[in-house]
Amino acid sequence: MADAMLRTENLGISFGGLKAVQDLNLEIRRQQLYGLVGPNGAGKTTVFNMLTGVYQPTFGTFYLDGEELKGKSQEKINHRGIARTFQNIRLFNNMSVIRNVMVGLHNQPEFRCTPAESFLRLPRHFSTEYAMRDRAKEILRIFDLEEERNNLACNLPYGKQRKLEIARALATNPKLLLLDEPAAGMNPYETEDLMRIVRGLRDDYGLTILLIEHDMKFVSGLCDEITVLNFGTVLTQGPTDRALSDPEVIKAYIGE
Amino acid sequence: MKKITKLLAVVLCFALIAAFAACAGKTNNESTAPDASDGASTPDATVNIGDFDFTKTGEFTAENTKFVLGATGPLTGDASSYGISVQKGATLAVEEINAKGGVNGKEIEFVMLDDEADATKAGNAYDQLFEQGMQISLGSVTSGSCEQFASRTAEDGVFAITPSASAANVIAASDTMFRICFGDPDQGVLAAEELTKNYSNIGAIYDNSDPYSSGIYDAFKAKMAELGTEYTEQTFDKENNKDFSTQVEALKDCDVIFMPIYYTQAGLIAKACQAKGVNAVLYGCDGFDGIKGQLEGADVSNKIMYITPFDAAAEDEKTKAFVDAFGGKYDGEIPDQFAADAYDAVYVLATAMEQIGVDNVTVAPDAIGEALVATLTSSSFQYTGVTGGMTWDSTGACTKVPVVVELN
Amino acid sequence: MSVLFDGLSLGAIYAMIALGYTMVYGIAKMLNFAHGDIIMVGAYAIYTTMVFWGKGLWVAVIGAAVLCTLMGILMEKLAYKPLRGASPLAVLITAIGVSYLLQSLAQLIFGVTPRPVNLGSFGSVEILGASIPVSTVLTLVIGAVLMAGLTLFVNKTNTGRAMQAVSEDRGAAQLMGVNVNFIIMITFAIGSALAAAASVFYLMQIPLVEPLLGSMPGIKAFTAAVIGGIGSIPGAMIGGVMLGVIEKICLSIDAIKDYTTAIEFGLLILILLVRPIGLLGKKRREKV
Amino acid sequence: MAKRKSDFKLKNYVCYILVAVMFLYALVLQMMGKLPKSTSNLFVQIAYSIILAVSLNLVVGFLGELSLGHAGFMCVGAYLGSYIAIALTSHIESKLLVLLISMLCGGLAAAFFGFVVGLPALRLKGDYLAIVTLAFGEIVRTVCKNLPFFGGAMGLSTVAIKYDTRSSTSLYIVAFITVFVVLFLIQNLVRSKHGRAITAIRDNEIAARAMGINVTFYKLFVFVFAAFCAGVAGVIFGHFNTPVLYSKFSFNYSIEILVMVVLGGMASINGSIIAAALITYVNIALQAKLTGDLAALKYLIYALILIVLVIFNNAPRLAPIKEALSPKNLFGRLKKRRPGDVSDDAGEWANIPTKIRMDEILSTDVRPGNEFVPDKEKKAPVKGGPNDG
Repeated sequence: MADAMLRTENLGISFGGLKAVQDLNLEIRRQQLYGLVGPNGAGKTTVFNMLTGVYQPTFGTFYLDGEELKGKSQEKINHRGIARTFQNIRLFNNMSVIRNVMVGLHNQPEFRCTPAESFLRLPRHFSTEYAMRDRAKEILRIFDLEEERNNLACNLPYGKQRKLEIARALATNPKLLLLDEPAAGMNPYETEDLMRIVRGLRDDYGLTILLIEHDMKFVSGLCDEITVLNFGTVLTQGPTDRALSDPEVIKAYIGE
Repeated sequence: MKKITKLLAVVLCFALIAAFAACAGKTNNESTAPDASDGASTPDATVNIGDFDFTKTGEFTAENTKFVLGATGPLTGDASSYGISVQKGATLAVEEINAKGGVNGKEIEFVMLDDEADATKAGNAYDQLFEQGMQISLGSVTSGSCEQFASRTAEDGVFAITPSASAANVIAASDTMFRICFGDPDQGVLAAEELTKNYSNIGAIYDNSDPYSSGIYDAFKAKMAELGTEYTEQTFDKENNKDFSTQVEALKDCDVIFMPIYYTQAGLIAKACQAKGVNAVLYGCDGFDGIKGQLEGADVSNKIMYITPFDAAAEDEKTKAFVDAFGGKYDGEIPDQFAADAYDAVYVLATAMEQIGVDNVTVAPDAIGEALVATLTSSSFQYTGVTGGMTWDSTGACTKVPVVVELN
Repeated sequence: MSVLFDGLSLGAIYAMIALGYTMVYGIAKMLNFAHGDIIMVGAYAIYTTMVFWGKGLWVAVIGAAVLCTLMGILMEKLAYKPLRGASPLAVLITAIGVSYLLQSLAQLIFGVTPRPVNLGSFGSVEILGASIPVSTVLTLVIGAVLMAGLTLFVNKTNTGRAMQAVSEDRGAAQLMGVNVNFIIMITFAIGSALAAAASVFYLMQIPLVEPLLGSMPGIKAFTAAVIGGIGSIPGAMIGGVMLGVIEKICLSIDAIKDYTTAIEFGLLILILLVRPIGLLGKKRREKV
Repeated sequence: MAKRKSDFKLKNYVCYILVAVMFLYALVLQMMGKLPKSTSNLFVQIAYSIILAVSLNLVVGFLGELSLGHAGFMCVGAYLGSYIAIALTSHIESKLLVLLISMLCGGLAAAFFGFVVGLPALRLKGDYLAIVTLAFGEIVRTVCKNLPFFGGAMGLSTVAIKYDTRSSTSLYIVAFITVFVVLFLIQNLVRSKHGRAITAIRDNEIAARAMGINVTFYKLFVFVFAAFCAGVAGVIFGHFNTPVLYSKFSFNYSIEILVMVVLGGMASINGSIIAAALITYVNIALQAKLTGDLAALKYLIYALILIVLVIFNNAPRLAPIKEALSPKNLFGRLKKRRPGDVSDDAGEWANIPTKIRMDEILSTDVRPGNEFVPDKEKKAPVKGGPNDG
């Protein structure tokens, strides 16, 4: 399909004979909010790792916007337009909030500045720095983090750290955003707020978002379609409500 | 933490500046004396000794009450035994001279600073000595340090005579740098001649990480090539190889092993020979006498010989007197060649200073330096000490007769 | 042939030191830079008992073993335990500090002058036409026995299995009721006792004690441990023996003997580049 | 332009001021004709120590990789730079020009080796990389020792190019100007977007990759640049000291530089400058005081500094004490900032804490033993959970 933002074909990976993920076929449309759910150990994060180049898939391949990205390095994949957050938060803890976001802006073509220019503090160094700072502030404003911009990232409360991770990923100007349990550890108010932001990202910025989440309210409130994984295989795929009421899924979650 | 560091930083910074300021303050006091080194024209070195002007006062020597004799050497670290020997020998000689009324009625003060056998540290030690009023010097004990020391004496015209820095580069680095020991090449050449004459199956092992050892060995190698003598060569690196089994294995058929190395390693090689049943003669160079202490308790049966200018067991009166005095001062210790060379070096300086008749203890180092160079290189000057009779040429090299001693 | 035996006996010493490194690295996950200096402590202990107090070899060996073990435990308690959970870089720098501390303490107490020490003469035997000193044979045999014993200990005893558990996952082991601090302490004790053993064999071949005695063999042995795959006991053995033999072979070839050290370290870099986990190391995967 | 002006912060220029104070002190004394040689020589040594410490800090403090072979890069610069300078000195009249050319050559040669060592840095990290850099230092030393045209074990005699410590154009002036240049470059680097990328790699390499940072490039870049600086320091050393002897550049010297970095504080350039100056000064001052076996005391003190500082900075249990003792808590109330009063620190580097937190990169990611645990369980699902389905 032409307007598929992400398409995976029989994507799979095995570790020492164990097939952690197999035969995953996803098709995510432009500006879709797509959910990846499944019990612990189902291989969801492994999928993210394959899509971002941390692991090279053993089987199959995947395409972003029609371009095959299998075999590319993490950096390259990010440059092509996939950004992610991490399940266990991976902020640059010893940097201030705004600098975290500015690292995300690093490779944007409009903020180009060679090391030589920085070494010698040529005018472009300054203009780039100011432009990056302004842009970073804009991004932080979306997440309501502007006030916190000079605090160290590690000093933020948990919920804000999660938001900062998303902000940082957004700064890389992705086409596809992968969110790994964005609402984990958030209180209901924060979750509500996050849902609003994620929706905003899609509506205002035209992003396609693939997310892993255990909070089913979050998933059903946001996602149009989901894929349920169990032991690395697809249990079911389809519109959220239907997929979640699938007896197989309920069995996988509750057992028996 | 960052703030603490910063605070600390500021405090330290002030401390540092204060320290510098203190330094500077001292220097200023010292240099309130008439600064003669800029204005006075130096006397011509080629004229008679009597023509030297010893009334000139140096930048830092104005407050001297004695002649200041400076030296640096490793008092710490691997090579410290050599530095300490030199210190002992020189201290003994200075005390003897002072007890007899000094040089031209003036006493000598001996200052020896540690350089850890590191050239940079030798440079720093030189600066300190110079600013403490050093007028004459024994240079440094080890070759690398002494090259640095020499390059500094060249700037200030300080006369130095090193008891033990034998590398060729040392005396080449300065006109006022002399030595009292053999040069490395001399020993190598001598050994090559002796061994070729007396033995048929020759082996050699040297430390390729050590200037002294490599210096002797290079000359040895060249001379052996010239003589057309075949021999087996082995090397080691004192930091990395302490197990000499492979080297000894390669040398096991030799009648004699030439070992221009320090005695610590020589002791290990001797023990390795014993373990491997190798009975070659071990033939060392100056400074080899310390091997005795290394072999205590080990039943090494190899015959040990070495080239030395000094034999503590010699029967002549000078040596006996020196060995007795040394033993008396240092708990019966028997002086090694480093101590003997240092002892002689001090006496050479004293003799030369008496000849030129300098009695101004505030004399500028370069003034006395020029006079000393002229004296030592004059054809009439020679000195016979515990390490034999010696003369010097204008490069600063010493000519003296080595003896080959057998250790029992 | 003789070169091979010399290499083996040097290699056995490296292997024994490497075992200590590998144990500590495998279980405590830290590079104990001061391990080489524990050997120095052992050597000085032997020197003091034999030369100063005039006791026999066995007393000296036992004394060294006890002192080294205590030293290892003390070192772990004072310097490394407070850093548990801190960054490996911090631990490594501290270990370097401990190494310096031991060296300078030895220098303050015994002076820097190398001192000869004689463990006695053992004679030599004829093997395959080459005359081999008995000390070499002893080093090889006892080395092999210690390695086998250690392997058995780690695999067969409860403490050994607890060590493996701590090595695999410290947190999980703790949850399973393993006393992690105790296990790490035991590891250091065993590693240090191995260092004491290494010091005996070291002195048999190189009868000279000095404050820096342990630093170069320590670095070489670490190289050996890394070549063999750090954390692996057989790897340490293989790496140590290999390094010893290579060193001796290089030394016996005229053209390259001056570059022996460079070749040894070059080999390390090469192996790490080709196989970053060493010859027998276990593969680790980054978790994201 | 007005915006730029408001960005001026004195603390960003402390490092220049520190060096300038030392430089001016020497310069003023010299103009009064009262600069003792020992002070002038001390400043040369301080200058090259600062270059070494600051450049090593770039690798250890900012990039977060431990290098134990910094003296090896200096060795390359010292030998090669001096060799070139000796060759040039008979052709080129100006000593300064010879020095500059040899600095460039020595620096570039060292940078090349930095590249060579940087390559393994891409595959290895932590302890492994540290041991590779250590090995590199030893290899360089061994090779330099055995090259006949570098003087073999005698070392390379640099009497021909050595600066006369008495002359009015003393080496310390050149050395300090070099320090300014190096500081300028390093300061600018770490306060730019590239510096941010480098510290991001230190803080969390995996996240940095995921943000599209070219980790390969930056690691190599830092190694090459730090090696270049060390090489330049080596060339200054060669012009100051004769002979250039391989034994100087041992592992111990690398550690001495590391002590400077740790004492000054990781990722603190000001700290490195102060620590380099202090340690160099104390070394020389103690040289005359502590002789014989007492000299070991100096190393004992180094060792204690290393251990105590690192434990204090890193021990998890001491964190509350450290927090309580921090000047922020002690004096914080004196200078309370209103929330709205914050200025942007985007271009600033000084806010990087003086400790490294590499646990994220090293200990949690590299789980030993485990082949792989896909999608590891969370400790406890905090919210939601399967039952919601």
